[in-house]
Amino acid sequence: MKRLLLLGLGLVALLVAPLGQGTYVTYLLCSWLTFGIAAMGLNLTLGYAGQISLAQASFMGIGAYVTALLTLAGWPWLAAMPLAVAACFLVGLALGFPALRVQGHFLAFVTLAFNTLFFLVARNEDGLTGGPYGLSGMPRPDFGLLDTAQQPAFYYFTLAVFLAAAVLLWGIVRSPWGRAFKGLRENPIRAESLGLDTRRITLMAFAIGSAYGGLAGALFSPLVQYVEPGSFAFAQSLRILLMVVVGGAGFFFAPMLGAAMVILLPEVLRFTEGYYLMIYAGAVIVLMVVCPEGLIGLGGRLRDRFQAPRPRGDLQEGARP
Amino acid sequence: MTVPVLAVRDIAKGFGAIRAVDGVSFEVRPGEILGLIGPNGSGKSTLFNCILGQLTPDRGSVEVNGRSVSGRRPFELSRLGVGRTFQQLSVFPKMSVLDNVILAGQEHRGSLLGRLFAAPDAGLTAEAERLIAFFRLGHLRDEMAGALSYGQQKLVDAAMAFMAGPSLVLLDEPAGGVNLTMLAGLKERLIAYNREHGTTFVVIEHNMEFVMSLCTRIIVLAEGRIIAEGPPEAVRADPRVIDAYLGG
Amino acid sequence: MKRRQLFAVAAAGLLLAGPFRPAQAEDVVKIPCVCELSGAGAVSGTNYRDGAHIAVDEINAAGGILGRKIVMADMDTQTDPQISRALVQKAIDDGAYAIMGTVYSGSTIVNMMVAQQAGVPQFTGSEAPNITAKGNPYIFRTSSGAQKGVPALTAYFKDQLKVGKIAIAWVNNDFGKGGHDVFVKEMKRVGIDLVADVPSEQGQADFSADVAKIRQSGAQAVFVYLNEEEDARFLKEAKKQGLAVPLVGEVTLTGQKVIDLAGGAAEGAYAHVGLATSAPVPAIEAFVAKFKKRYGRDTDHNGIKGYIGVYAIKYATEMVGKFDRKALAEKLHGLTLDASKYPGMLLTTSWDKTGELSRESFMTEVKGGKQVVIGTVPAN
Amino acid sequence: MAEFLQVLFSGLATGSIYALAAIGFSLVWQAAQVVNFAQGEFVMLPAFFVLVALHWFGWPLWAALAFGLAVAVAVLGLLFKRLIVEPMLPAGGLPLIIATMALSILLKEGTKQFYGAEAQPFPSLFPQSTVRLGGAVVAWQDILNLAVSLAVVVALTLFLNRSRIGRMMQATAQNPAVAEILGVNTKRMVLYTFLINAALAAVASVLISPVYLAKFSNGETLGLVAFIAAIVGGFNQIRGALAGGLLIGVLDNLTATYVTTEYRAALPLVMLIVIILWRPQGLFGTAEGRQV
Repeated sequence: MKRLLLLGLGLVALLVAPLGQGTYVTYLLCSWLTFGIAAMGLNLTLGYAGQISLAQASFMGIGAYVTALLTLAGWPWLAAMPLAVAACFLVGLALGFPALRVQGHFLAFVTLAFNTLFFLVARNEDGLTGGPYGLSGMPRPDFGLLDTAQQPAFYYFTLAVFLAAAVLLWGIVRSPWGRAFKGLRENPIRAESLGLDTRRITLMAFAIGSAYGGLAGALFSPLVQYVEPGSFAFAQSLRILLMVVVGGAGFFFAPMLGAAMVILLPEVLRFTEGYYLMIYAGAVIVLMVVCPEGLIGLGGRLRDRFQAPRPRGDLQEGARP
Repeated sequence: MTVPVLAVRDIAKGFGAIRAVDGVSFEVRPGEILGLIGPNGSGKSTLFNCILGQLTPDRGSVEVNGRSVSGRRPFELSRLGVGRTFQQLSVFPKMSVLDNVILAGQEHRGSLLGRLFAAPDAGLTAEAERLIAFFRLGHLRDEMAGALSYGQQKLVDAAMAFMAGPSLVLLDEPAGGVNLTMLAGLKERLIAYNREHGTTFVVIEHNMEFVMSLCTRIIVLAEGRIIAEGPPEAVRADPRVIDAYLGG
Repeated sequence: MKRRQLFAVAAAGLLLAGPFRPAQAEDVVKIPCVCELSGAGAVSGTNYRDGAHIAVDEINAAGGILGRKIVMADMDTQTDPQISRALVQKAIDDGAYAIMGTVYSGSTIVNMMVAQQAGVPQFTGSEAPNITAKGNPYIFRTSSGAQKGVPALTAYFKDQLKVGKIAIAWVNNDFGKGGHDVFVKEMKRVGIDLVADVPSEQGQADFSADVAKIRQSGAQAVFVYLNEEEDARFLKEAKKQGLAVPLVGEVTLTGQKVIDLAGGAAEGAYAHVGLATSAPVPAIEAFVAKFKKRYGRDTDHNGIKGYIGVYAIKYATEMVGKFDRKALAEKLHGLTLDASKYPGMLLTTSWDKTGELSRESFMTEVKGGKQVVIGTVPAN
Repeated sequence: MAEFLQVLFSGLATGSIYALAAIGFSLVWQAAQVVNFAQGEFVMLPAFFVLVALHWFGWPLWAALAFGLAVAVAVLGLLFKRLIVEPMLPAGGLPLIIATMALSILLKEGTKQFYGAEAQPFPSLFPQSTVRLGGAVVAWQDILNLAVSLAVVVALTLFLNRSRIGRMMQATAQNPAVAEILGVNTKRMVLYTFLINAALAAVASVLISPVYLAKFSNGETLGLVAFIAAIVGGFNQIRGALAGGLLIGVLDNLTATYVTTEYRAALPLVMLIVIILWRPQGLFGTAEGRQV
């Protein structure tokens, strides 16, 4: 009951957020929701399934380029978006194959290399992608009753997509798949011995996470109305990774919290001028040293500190002699 | 003549010049509790891994319920009705005991895509709770498995091995590191499960007391070969076995 | 618990983002500077802003524009096109009369659409050709686009150096690509054979392959279109490998920064400079000294761009006689501001119908470790 | 042919400096299972320590170089180990990756803020003259860079194989538990590894900056190249990292000259992917000792 109430309040906050705000704030909110979707996807791959990926920005890029090219060719957004998402799903599936062979740092570097290769292709194949100039002038979707050309309307459009994506993800992580993803993260060998086809579920973790990146890209394209290779370089993947880890990998709401931190914190720290990135990086290091589980983990830890621990003698029985 | 639950035929596996397993064959009948013992380096673990598909044997074959399982991946083996436990602690530490046990069953229900649309617990809560209660872990149902004591985690591991209703369960040193009180409980539960469901067990174990009182039949390995086979009392008295343990 | 955090974030977002709108004062005119104060473009953007602030302070000290003081807010795009777009929007929301910035072409191409929609004149420091090719009536350059600067060199290659075979080394980003595309077209037009076309990565350190390739191609001259430190690395490598053909650049190659970085390797390099801090013009020398005095460092040409941009707004507004954004933009199209009458322009400057700028420019050469002007190229 | 030799020599000189960074990378990986995403910045930074001593304190070059080395070892070795790696080792894996990534941003932005965003000239340690070798023009600087790098590698190998401390360090890297039982102070040995890494980075920095100029963003490509060199060569081997570094330096130049300049940056990446997937022990490595 309390949970539902809080969820309702959060929803109301999201609905009223752009009211009375300038377009800049509305833009930041749209950006937050868009990156929130990309981070949600990475949270599935990394947080739930334990597969590190440093290529989420390239999936945003694939989604954004596909959407841009199709909408510039006159397709409606609603037709372009599914194609963008499907493309990312398939490429994500392919990128999952290295994860079947290597883990951890090695996987991190394979995905990093993939991201940089994507950047090179996007920059060099100017016949398709516009090269370093990129593509611009994508129309914002018009749904007849709701024309999203103006900022508030576009915000509600973004919010609707965001909520749909969040509900869908909630459904996935609550289903037996969610348990399978966690099993893969916690103990893949044990999971395999219990009948879990770890190969397939690993590929699915990549494909679904990447599809979310593609969806974020499909929103990015009409939001910024400009796509260029630099927006999807490795640094952007790092930013999305920060959102997930700073929020707290493996917690459902962590990416939203993390995305808010990464996108809004620079605004808060703006007064420090050139120092803000330093302060930011320093804060991340301290957070990782103090609480590797991220902000949500930090919150949980603080809560535990103020609650007396329950004595649990029953957890000791049968302990190693 | 019934089909053996497990048939191991002429398995051999070498590492370089060492022949870890050198032509081992045996069969396990339904409902049996077979103990597999031998001194260190006798090839028990290698044989176990060959049966479970973790290692590819140099020659020989393994059949479960009359079907060859050579070259199968571990998850396929599980779906063919082979459960196992691990020597090392092998639970999912950041999941609740209930989720651990449900995960052990859910992959045997429906298709991959079907599971995406299935109920969150895949309809397995009641069954999992029964099994948790059977292993006397009911009060710990919602605890994180990683927070449990060593012995309790061993019980969770065992419960997981039984969740899918296997016809054969391979237990890899179930007594290792468990204290005496807990050990008696574990043995009693395993025997009870065997009686109730007729599930066949193959047990690798160092703890002689445990094996002798649990198993109905024992195979002794030394230097990669079977040197003795029979009921516990007979094996215990076999001079070759004593020789292998003391003289080795 | 988690939901509570979500809510807290949303609430915090609202609070943080709450509108801090100062009371609208009628006696000021807002000309915000949206530029790159951090990220890859920080050097250019900071100079642009600081140059603009010198002009603002001078104008305010002399009574402002039509009696109103200029208020210039600094907005940092972090060299991120998306953020620049949002900031231009923010500047417009805040009631900007005109906007200074951005310098990075990749940002300008995005945010100029916003200013265009709102009808706010924008003075960019970008030099990519496509910016004035979009038919945007509100965009104005503060220095010539690459498509103006590069053709000024064509005659030099054809008539002065009389080369038949030429090579280009360019940095493979939107800046370099802009120059490269114009150059390739120009060389084709005048029939000079492009024998080596060598792109390099931004921040590339090892130019040995690039120089070896050019040396092998038999080019009689090289057009070097790189950023400053890559210019320096290229010059060093060219000297090492003994590449003995004229190295000709656009704007940066003969700049003091490159000379310092390349050491003796810059000696003898040529460049066409639209707006050089070392131009033999007393007004520019005075500005450079002013900048050094105020900020304790040397400016590059971006400082001059910012400076004249603000003055252009002042002069054109005073010609219009009122604060009318549309009229200001219309006034600037086809306008020539003569430096003798309008000293803030430093050099006589004109804008055409597309917002493209032209003014006289210089051919320079590095001699004795200094940039020396060896010729003047008339406005084109 | 002259062109081939030209890019070959240049590639070797550049590659030798990549190798120094890659070796440090490998050592730290072996000793503490830490993949340092800030390795590039570790190579970028010491040049600035030297510049600070030169221009702010007005010290002579040799004193500035010693200062740079000392500060690098103290900050990038000791402090890095004590303040970041040590407290995070229990958490391991991902948080440590994130922390070193954040560290790379911190070092980059800090350098920019305190020394400036523009590239800085760096005094050359070697004569600027060149020599002709089979039609190629080779700078003495390149030859000496290569020589110094090789000398450092040889000295390091001798130290690790012949000296008592070196052997204790190797034992620690291979099996810390056993080393501990044998009475090796493993914590100290791990610390030594971090100090050596910092010193190698400082040497690489001083060798590379006269050519590449000192700039805050120099580490961005260097770090990646160092990692790729280490992987390609074989993560657990000094000679592997050396060979990997040289190979990348040469192949990069050959690709740019004969195949494609647009995609020159792609070759090392493709190599990385291929090696990780098909020969994870590296071209020159052996299968044991690698953990994934």
